[in-house]
Amino acid sequence: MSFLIDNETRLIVQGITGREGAFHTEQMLIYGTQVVAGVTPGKGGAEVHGVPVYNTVMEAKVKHGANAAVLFVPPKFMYGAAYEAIISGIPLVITIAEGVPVHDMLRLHHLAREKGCRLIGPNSFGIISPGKAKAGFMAHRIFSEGSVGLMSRSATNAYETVFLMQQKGIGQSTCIGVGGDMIPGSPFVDMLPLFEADEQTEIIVMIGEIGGGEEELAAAYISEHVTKPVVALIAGKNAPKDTSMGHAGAIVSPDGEGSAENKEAVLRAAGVHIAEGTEHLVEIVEQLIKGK
Amino acid sequence: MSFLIDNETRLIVQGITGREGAFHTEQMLIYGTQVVAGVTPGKGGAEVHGVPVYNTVMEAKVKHGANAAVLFVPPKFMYGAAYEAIISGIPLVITIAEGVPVHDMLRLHHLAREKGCRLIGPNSFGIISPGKAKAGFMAHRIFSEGSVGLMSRSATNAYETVFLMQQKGIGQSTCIGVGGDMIPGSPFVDMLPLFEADEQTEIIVMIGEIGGGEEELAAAYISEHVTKPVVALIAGKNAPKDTSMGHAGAIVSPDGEGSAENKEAVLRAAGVHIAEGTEHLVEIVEQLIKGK
Amino acid sequence: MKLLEYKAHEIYRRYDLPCMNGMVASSAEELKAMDGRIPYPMVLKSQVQTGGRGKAGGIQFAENRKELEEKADFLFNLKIKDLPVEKVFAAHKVELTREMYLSITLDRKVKQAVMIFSPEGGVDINQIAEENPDKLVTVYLPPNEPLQDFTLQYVMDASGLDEKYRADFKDIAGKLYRIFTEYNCLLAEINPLVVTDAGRLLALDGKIDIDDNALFKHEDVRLFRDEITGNPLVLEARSFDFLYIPIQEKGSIAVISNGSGMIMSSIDLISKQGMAVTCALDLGGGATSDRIKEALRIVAENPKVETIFLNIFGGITRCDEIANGIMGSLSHLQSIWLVVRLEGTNKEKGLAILESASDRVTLAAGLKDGVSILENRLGA
Amino acid sequence: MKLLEYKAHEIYRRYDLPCMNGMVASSAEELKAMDGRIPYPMVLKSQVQTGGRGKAGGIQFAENRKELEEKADFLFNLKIKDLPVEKVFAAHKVELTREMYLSITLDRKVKQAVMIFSPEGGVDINQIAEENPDKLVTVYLPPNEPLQDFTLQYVMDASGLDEKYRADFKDIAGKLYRIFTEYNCLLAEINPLVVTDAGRLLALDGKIDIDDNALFKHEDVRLFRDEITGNPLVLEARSFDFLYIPIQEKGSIAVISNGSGMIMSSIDLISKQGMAVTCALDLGGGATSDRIKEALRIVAENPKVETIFLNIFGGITRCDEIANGIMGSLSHLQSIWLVVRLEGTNKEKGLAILESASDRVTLAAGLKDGVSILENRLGA
Repeated sequence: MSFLIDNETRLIVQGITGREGAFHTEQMLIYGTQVVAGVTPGKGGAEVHGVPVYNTVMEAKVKHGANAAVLFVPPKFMYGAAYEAIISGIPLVITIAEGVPVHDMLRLHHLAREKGCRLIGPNSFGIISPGKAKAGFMAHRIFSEGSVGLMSRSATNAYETVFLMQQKGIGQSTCIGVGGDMIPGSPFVDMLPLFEADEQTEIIVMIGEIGGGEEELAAAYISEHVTKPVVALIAGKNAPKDTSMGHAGAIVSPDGEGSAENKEAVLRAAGVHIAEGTEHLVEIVEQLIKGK
Repeated sequence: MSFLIDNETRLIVQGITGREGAFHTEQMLIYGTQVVAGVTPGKGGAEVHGVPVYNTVMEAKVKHGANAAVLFVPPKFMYGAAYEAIISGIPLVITIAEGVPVHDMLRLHHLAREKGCRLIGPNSFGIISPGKAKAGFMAHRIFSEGSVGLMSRSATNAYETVFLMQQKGIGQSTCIGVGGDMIPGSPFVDMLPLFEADEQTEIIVMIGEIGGGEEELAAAYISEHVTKPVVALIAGKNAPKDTSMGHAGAIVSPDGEGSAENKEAVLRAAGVHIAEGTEHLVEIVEQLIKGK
Repeated sequence: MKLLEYKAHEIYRRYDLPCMNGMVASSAEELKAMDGRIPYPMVLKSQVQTGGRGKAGGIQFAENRKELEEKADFLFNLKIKDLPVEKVFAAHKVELTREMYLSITLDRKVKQAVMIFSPEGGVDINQIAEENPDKLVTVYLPPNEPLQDFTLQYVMDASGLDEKYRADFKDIAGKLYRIFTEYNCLLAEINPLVVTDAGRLLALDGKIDIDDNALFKHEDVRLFRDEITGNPLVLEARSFDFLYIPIQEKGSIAVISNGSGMIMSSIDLISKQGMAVTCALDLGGGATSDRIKEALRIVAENPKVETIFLNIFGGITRCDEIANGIMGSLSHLQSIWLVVRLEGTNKEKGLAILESASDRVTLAAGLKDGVSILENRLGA
Repeated sequence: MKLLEYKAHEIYRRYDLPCMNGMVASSAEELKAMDGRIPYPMVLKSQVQTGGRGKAGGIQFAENRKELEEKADFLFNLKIKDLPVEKVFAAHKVELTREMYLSITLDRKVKQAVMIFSPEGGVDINQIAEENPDKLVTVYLPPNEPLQDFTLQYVMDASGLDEKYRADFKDIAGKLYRIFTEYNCLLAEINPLVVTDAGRLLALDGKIDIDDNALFKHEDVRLFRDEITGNPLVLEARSFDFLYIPIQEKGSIAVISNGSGMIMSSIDLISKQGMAVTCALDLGGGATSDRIKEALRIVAENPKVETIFLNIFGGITRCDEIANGIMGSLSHLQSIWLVVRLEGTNKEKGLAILESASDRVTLAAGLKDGVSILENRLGA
């Protein structure tokens, strides 16, 4: 089993006629993903790698029964494209763009929830269920089918981790780029119940970083609801601190929230294994697998 | 057990300083409902039957931990009052007003769902859990605690039914006025899972009427998910047909939908007992109770 | 509140939605006076609250003054399904090359507005919908969100609308949506939406149904409703915030109650016993003795009414108020027999008051008992 | 993008939000020229991207021309936490009777904007928040909904704000909210919000932090950002859409990678081994050989950089492009040593190209290997 996407997923690519959109459409098709249609306003009627292009998400959805969308559109236009996908009733929307305005994401984060849509990203590498399907731009060669469920704020750290797993013959169930921007569509805590429920997933890997409170929220959920072992890495211990401004931040967030120390402490208290780096992370995963 | 409201419910009354609001606040207090605050914009600081009045729902909520609101406001102002309650995070909002503009309800119906609020009504007598609490204007003397869960589009038909039950010594678990207007906040189908899950409820009574498709939606749900016996009455068999206009209605709704014949047929097919009138309805309920 | 075509056109013009630029006449003389003001050929359309006017001869054309005068006399003497023609909408006849269909209505089940478009329309739209449903594009309009360009784009793409009509379509659909929301419509339908000989889209007919509960927002339409309400008792009741409902021609029973549910139940039970209700009146909540008097008076003005079944089950309503209202009305209701069922606050007080009423008032112990009393007196 | 006070005031004025009506000077001469243009007494406020300017003497007052000239010379020779004062905001001094606090910021965890108000404010607001949290009213602003009257009403009622300030408060809070949303702010804070001796509310200081990702919507602010960016390498990198990040004064290692996650992981691992990174550069996605050349050139312009760790793990990035970029840069990087880790498409091609590179390029098999190589050369 895998979740969110698999061989049955009927994916549309928004921004399919762009350079990145076209390239990754081909990559996704090669990987076996059912890319049923593309959407680029004004380019309806075209074809990209044999995939028909429409002006609107609704037409792609009605004509092809699409049930997921991946967006290869620049950050400026991401709001409009995601809004259209959500409003058109696509239940899974994956956004790749990096540097989407925070206020755009504030709106979309809530809109998606309210309309019953799972919004993944932005600044996400996408989702891959190795051996079944991928929706995103990840280099799929390093992924293989297995029992580790992975979610990461960073694409490069996820690659590094999967690459090291590959060298040790450890495969993945589903890998999700929750995205590195300030406001994710679906943070870690939204993904945890899916990994917990997924039969294929035996170990959950969470690659976080400093800033925000997503790891803290995840820790609270894990201690209450997650029975599977969780291994976490918090990147950015030695990154320069953002010089904060004004007093509102201190009023809204308690002391230390967002720091690597705090994140590691609350995760550890929730029973999560803390890794020092990617290499260490994969070592822990290996031991957990052997220990079974 | 009862649901939606009980002795723990911390109710606010919007429009508490109006004639109806003040009168029914007293009635609800007499019945034992915890009316913790009232809200009337511009009347903050006043008191009604010992209940403090605020200008905003938010203040009433923050100061008194309110978790339900009942609205005694005229139909023109119902949108604004319900909007405030929903946006302020009140999870249960009961609206009494009759004749609320349909477009207002179109907006509120979806807004409530999206914000995680149960909106009951409009044109509802409210909710009563006999012996525990009531939020609304029903004449509570005829209600008594028991095992029949009742929901009704019409207040008067619900009274008639409960009155007849009283004469036979049959009590109710929870009675809900889903409301008689065109677009209910929460139609029958939203209430069915609550009655099904409620331990106190052994028989479900549904009093519908001609028009709309709520009874049809309920029938579909009942046949899939409801194990308790359901008794239904459809009022309005002999009401004059509304002369429809244009073609759009016929395109959107299949033939016969909304007629008493259609509603009774689909309900019967779903295993629901169909009553000819209130008297007959109570007879069926009595037999079901005896048959246990 | 279903608007007549000419009133819909008034609203279209207010939104600059391309439509027939016509005028309405309330008499044959007014219609004849259109000569010189509207160029020939002219189309003359009867304004009646019913369908099928075309087949009934309610739409006529005039090529010249003589024909205009003949047709004016003809139309203002015409009855369509028993309704006399009281208004005729006259306009310069539009030469059209094609008919389309566009509407926005409400899907009560889904609780969303829905836009329906077909590049083929006209009187056969229902047939098209049945036989070639693919010709119709139906799209739900998301609640609490403005109308989106991508929604109209979808409608145009999915319907294969010719490029040359798209600018007009977007304009008209956008305006129709504004009318739908701003006028609180249950239906806004343009059928046919025609292509004129100049290749432009134009609304040739218009059906607009406005939510009665929202009329307080639209004074112009509210006044128009009173103007076209044929039944004076409906109007009279409305002025007291009562709802008067004509039911059947043949009956002699009137039902008065304090809620539409109880009215329906009463009518259902009476009908089931083979009797006929001619009209009903819904008091709404909180009736006082004065209001009861007015309600009885209005119902009694219907000459068919011989028996009134007053069925009150109030949460709020006080039975002594009702009883006093009845007592105060009896002298004006000489030939009418009343069956009264009272339940609610102060029931005993009310019943005590009614004990001294004339023998034209019979008390019922409940709904079913009331219907039995009616049956004993009137039934077969 | 944190705006300096005078820039925040510019935005306030654009929204007609009552604030100090001052002017900014970029030199002592410009400041002295305020004489006659701004009435005395004058307040002179240093504009620096750091806190604590008050304690450092960065805020001065002038009662007359002589004082203005003295203070002008003083301020433009002042350093606040190592930052030279390059701009001074001058305004007529406001006589105030009371200080309040108002801000709108973003709660990342809840993912909503939040308004915070306290009828007592000023420099002690954090202390008030800790010791008397009840004095602060915090209210979440619902997403995708406009600011509501009832929300401001709640803030005023719950804070017990005096009736006489309410009209001003509503005006200012509404405008601050518009600024917050229209300028894509992460923070819009007025502290203190003062009551003047005339009893009116006025923003005496302003902190506005604008989302860098939304600067494309605000050309004026984008230009301002470049103007106040002290580090020329940050600016230079920005012009290529790279992110240049100064890290530590003492280090000699630069990290270049194609993603902030990998940059953080690299720095973490290097730091853990006791070495120091002085700067990092994030290439973003899809680096070509030309862009690699520019990235290497910019980093090498930092005179502290002796070693560059180029750590690439690309989904898209082609390793041969990277390798060609390195080869083309070597002649310009005479004194710099490179550790290169390549992973991704065309890795073998890339490695083959680098085989012929000088011995100043060392290949690493992975992140950990790269750090080991650095350690062997630089470590204790």
